[in-house]
Amino acid sequence: MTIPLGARVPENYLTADYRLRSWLFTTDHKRIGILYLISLTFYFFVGGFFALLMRLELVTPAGDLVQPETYNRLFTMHGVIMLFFFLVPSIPAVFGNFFLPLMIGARDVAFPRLNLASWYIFNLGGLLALASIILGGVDTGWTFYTPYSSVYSNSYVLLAAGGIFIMGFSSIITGLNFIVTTHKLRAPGLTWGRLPLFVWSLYATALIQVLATPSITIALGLIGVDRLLKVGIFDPALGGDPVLFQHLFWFYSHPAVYVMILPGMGVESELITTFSRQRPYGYAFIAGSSLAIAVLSFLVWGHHMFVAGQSVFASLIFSLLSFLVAIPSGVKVFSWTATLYKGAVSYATPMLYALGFIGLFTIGGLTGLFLATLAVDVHVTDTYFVIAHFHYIMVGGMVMAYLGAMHYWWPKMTGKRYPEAWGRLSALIVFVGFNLTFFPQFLMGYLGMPRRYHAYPPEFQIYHVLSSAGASILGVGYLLPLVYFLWSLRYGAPAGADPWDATGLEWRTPSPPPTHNFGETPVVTEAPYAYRLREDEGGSP
Amino acid sequence: MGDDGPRVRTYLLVYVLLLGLLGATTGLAFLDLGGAGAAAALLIAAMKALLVLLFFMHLRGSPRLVWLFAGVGFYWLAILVSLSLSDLLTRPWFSSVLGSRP
Amino acid sequence: MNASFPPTEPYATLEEQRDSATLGMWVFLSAEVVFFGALLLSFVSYRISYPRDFDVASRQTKVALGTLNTGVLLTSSLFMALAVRAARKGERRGTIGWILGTMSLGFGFLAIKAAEYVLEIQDQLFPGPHFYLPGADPGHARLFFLCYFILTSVHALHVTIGLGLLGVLAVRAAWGSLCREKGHQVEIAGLYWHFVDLVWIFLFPLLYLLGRHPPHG
Amino acid sequence: MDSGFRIFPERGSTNAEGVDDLYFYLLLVSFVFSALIFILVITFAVKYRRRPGRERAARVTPQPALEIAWMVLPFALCLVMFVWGARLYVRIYEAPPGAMEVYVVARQWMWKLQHPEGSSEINELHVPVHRPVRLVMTSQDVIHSFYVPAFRIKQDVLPNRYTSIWFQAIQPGEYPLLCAEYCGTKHSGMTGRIVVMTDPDYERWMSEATSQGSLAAVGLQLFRGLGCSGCHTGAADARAPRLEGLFGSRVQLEGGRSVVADEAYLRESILDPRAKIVSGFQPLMPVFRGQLNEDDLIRLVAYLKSLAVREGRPDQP
Repeated sequence: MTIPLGARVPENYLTADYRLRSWLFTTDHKRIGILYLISLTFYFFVGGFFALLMRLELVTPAGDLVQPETYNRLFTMHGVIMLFFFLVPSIPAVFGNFFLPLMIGARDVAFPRLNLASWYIFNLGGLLALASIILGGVDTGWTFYTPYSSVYSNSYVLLAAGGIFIMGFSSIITGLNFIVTTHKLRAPGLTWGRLPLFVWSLYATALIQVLATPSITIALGLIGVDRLLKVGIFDPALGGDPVLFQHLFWFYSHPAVYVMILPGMGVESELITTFSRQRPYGYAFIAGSSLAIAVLSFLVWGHHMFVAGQSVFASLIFSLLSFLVAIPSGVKVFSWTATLYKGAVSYATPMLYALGFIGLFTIGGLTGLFLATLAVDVHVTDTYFVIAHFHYIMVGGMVMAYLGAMHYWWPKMTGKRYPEAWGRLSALIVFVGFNLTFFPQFLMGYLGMPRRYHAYPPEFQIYHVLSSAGASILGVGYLLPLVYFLWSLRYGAPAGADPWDATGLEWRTPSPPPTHNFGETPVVTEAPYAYRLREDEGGSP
Repeated sequence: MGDDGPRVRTYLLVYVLLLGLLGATTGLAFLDLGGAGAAAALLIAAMKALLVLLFFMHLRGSPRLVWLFAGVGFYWLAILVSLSLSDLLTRPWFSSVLGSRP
Repeated sequence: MNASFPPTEPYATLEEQRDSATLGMWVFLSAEVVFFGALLLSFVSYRISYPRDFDVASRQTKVALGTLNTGVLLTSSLFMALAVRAARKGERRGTIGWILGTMSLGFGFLAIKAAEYVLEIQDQLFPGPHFYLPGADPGHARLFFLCYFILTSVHALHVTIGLGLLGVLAVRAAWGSLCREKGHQVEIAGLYWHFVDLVWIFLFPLLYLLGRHPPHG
Repeated sequence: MDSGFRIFPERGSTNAEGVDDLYFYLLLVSFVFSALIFILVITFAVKYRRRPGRERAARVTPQPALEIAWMVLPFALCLVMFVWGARLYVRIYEAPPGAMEVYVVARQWMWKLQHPEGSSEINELHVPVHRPVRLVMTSQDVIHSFYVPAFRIKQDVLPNRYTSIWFQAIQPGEYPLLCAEYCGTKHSGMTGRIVVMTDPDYERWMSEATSQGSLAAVGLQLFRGLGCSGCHTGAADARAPRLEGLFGSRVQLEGGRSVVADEAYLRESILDPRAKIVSGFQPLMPVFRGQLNEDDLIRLVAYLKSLAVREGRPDQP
C-alpha cells in the first residue's frame, strides 16, 4: 500500500474510512485496539467509581453511608469490573492488538476476523455484567466462593458470572491470536532473539490466557448450573467440596494475576530502554523470565488457600513453589535497574511512570513474600494487607504501565502529542495518590483489619481516612489524562514517525500508521534496542 | 505437495485397533480387577487417544511446533490435576488428633 | 497454488495461511483440554472421595448404549479422516460423501445419547427433585449424575458445534470452493471432530465402566 | 479493645510471638532490598540523566554472573522464609496433648462456641490463660473464617466438614474475634471476643455458667435415643464395631486401607456409614445425613470421644 501522491492528508488507518460501519466491521488490528481502548476506558471509570464510593463509606467506622447490602455489592462490582473487564484485557487487548503486528512487521494478526469477534464477545460479557449492576448488583465478592455464591446469595450472580464466562472466550481468542501471530507472521530476519521484549511478554501472557481461562469458565459455569438447577456440584449438602471450587477458581485467577502484570513488565522493558537510550541489561534473562513466570504462575495457586481447609501437605508444596516466582520477578527488577546504568535517562512522562512502576512493583513483589510465607499468611490473608499487596501489583504495576504505554504510544496511535507538562504532573499525582491510598493498608492489614468489612473497629479509622484521602487524589490523577488526551486529539502537535528516538519496527512507519502498517514488508537485520552508544566510555557495573 | 496423509489401509488398521480396544475395555470392566480396573481402563483410553492423535489427527509427521501445542494442554492439565489432588488425597495426613493423643 | 484463490489478509501465501490455521486449531484444542480436564477433575476428585456410591451410581448408566455410541463416534472419526484425505487429494465427491457420512454418524451419536437421557430420566436418575437411587448415599449419587449430565451434555454440545462446522463445509464443498485450497478447512474441522472423539474416549470408561463389575464383599 | 492509635497489633498467644519474629525477618529483608533498588534507581536516574553532551548511553556489558548471583542469593533468603514459616504453620495444626477443646459452630452471622463441659457461648469465648485450646469448627451454611488477630491465627470454617486449629493465650485480657471469610450481608458484624482469664477466674466463670450437662452426657442420650446402642453394644459378637477406645486409634478398613479415627472420621461415619466400612463388618447402619444438625453431631462426637478418654487416658478428668 503506497501513499497516493499529491494527497493532502496521507491516508492512514484512521482516515481510511470515516463511516461508523467501517469501525464496527473492521478487521484492522489497530482499529480493534482503539475499540478496546474505548471500551476499557469506560469500564475503568465504572470500576473506579465503585472504588470511590467504597472509600467514601470507609471514612467512618460505622457503616453509615450505605447499607451493608450495598457496600457488599460495591466491592464485588469494583472487583469484577476492574479485574475481568479492565485489567485482564487491558494492555494485551489495547496495546497488544495495536502494536504486536507493528512490532513484528506483520500486516495484521493471524486471525483478523476472530480478533473483531473477540471485541464483540468481550462487550457482550460486559453488557451482562452491567445488566447485573443495573438490576441490583452482585454481592458475592469477585471470588464467587461457593456455597455463598451458588446457594445463599440473593443477588444477580448468574448474570455477572455469565458475563465473566463469556468474556473468558474473548480472552482465549486474543491469546490464541497472539500465539499464532508471533509464531507465523514475524518479518523476515526477525528471529526470536530479536523480538522486542514487549512481544515476549505478550507471548507469555497469551499462553496463560489460553491455558488458564478454561478453568474459570468451568468454575463459573458450574455455579451457573447450581443456580439454574438448584442442585450443584460444590454443594456441601450433597457432599460437594467448596474447596474444589477454590482450586478451579485460583487455577485461573492466580495465573490471571500474571496476565495482568506480564504485559506491564513488557511495557516497562520498552520504556526503560527507550528513555535510557540503552540496550536492555540481560535481554535473554528478561525474555526468559517472562516465560518462566508464565509457567511458574500455574504452580502456585494454592497459596490463596493456606487457611481454606486445604491439606497441610499441599500448603507446604504451594508455599515452596510460590517462592520460585520470586526469582524471575527479581531478575526483571534487577535488569530494569541495571539498564539505567550509564544510560541517557530522560524524564518524559512515560519514563516517570516507568520509574514509579519499578518502585511500586518492588514493594508489591516483596510483600508477596509475606503472603507466600505460611505462618505469616495465616495472619494477613483476607486482611487489608492482601488488598494493599495486590493493588501495588495491579494498580501500582499494571495501571502505571498501562498509563506509561498510553503516553508512550499515544503519538503513534493518533499522530498527536499530548501536553508533556500535564503528563508529568498527572504521573506525579498518580504516584502520590496511589501510595497514600494503599500504603496505610499494609499497616492496617497486619493490625488485623479484615477485608470486605462494611463497618470496622474505630482503631482503624486513621488509616482508612488516609486511604480515602489518597483515593480522591488518585481519582484526579486518572481524570487528568482523560482530559488532556482528548484535548490533544484536536489541538496536539503532530508527532512525527519517531518522537522518542526509539528503535523498534512500530516507529519505522508513519504516525498514525497506514492501514497495512508498512509500505513494504520490513526486513530485520539487527538485534532489538540497537541504540547508538557513546563508545568513549565503557565498562560494566 | 505430495502429503495426502496416511494410506487408507493405515486408517482402517487404526480403526480396527480402536474398536478392539473398545471391546477390551468394556469386557475388562465386567471383571473384578480390584484397584487395577481403573488403571487398565485409563491406560486403554490413553492408548486409544494416542492412536487418534497420531494417525487421525496427523500428529505423526507434523512439525515440532504442533507437537508442542498438542502436548501443552495435557501438561497443564497434569499440573491442575496433580496439585489439586495433592490437597485432596493428603487431607487426612495431618490429623490434629494425632498431636493430641497421649 | 491456484492463482484464482489468493490467501486472505494478512498472509502472503496460502501455505502460510494453512499452517497458521492448523496451529491456531491446535492452540484452541489445548485450551479445550484444560476445559474438559477441569470438569473431569471435579468428577475424579468426587470419585476418589466417594468410591462406593459412585460405583453404585455408575452401574445405572446404560453401558450397552454407551459402548455402541463409542463405536459410532470412532467410526465417524474414521470417516472424517477419509474426508480429509479426499479433500487433500482434491476429490470433491469423495469429500462430500465422507463428510455426510461423518455427519450422519454424528447425528446418530446425538440420537443415541438423547435416548439414554430419556431412559435415565425415566429411571429417576436426573439429579433434580425426583432423583431416586436406593443403595447409595443420595447426595453422592446426585453428585455422580450431576457430573454425568454436565460432562455428557457439554460433550454433546461440542458434537453439535462440530456438526454445524461440517454442515457448512459440506455445502461449500458442493459449491466447489473447498478443494482448490487443498482442503485445509476440512482438515481444521477434522482436528476438532477428532478431538471431540478423543474426549469421549476418556468420558466413556470414567462414566460408564468404572465400578461396572459386581461389587465384592 | 482500646481505640488508640497503633502501628503494631498486640500479642496474645504463643503463636503470635513466633509469627512476629518471622514478620520482622521479612520486614528486614524487604527493607534491605527495596532500599537497594530505590537507591540504585534514583542514583542512576539522576547521575545518568540526559543532558547536552550526554545524549547517548555508554556501552555496558551485562555480567551473567551478577544475574545468577541475584537469582541465587535472594532465593536462599526465601528458603529461610519457607522453612521458618512452614515450621510455625505446621505447629498451629498440631495441638499439644491434653489441650482443652472447644467446639465452634459458625452460621450467618454468629459464632456459637461450646465447651465440652456443657456451657455454650454466643460470640464470646472464655478460656484460661497458659492452656492450649483446640478448636473443632464447622459451619451450618457458608464458609466463615475464625480469626483472632492478637493470636495470629485464622482458619476457614467449612460446611459439612471439621477444621481445627489451636492456640495458647499468654496474657489475660479481651481480644477481638472476627470473621475473615466474606459470608454475606452482615459479614462485618460477625465479630465477638475471646476473654482470656486467670485460672481461678476461669474456674469461677465455669462454675457460674449455665449448663444442661456435658456435651458427652447429652451425646449419650442421643446415642441411646437414635438406637445406636442396639448394635454398638461393645460386645465381641456385636453387629457393629466397638466404640470404646476408638477415637484417636487407627481403624482397619475393608479393602486393606486404614484411617485414623479423628473427628472428621467420626462425623463421616455417622452421616454416611457406608463411606468407610470397618474391616469385618457389614454395611448395615442407616444413613444419618440430613437427620442430625451440627449441634447434635458435635454432642455425638463428644460422647464418642469421651469413650476413648475413659479407655485410653484414665488420667484425664
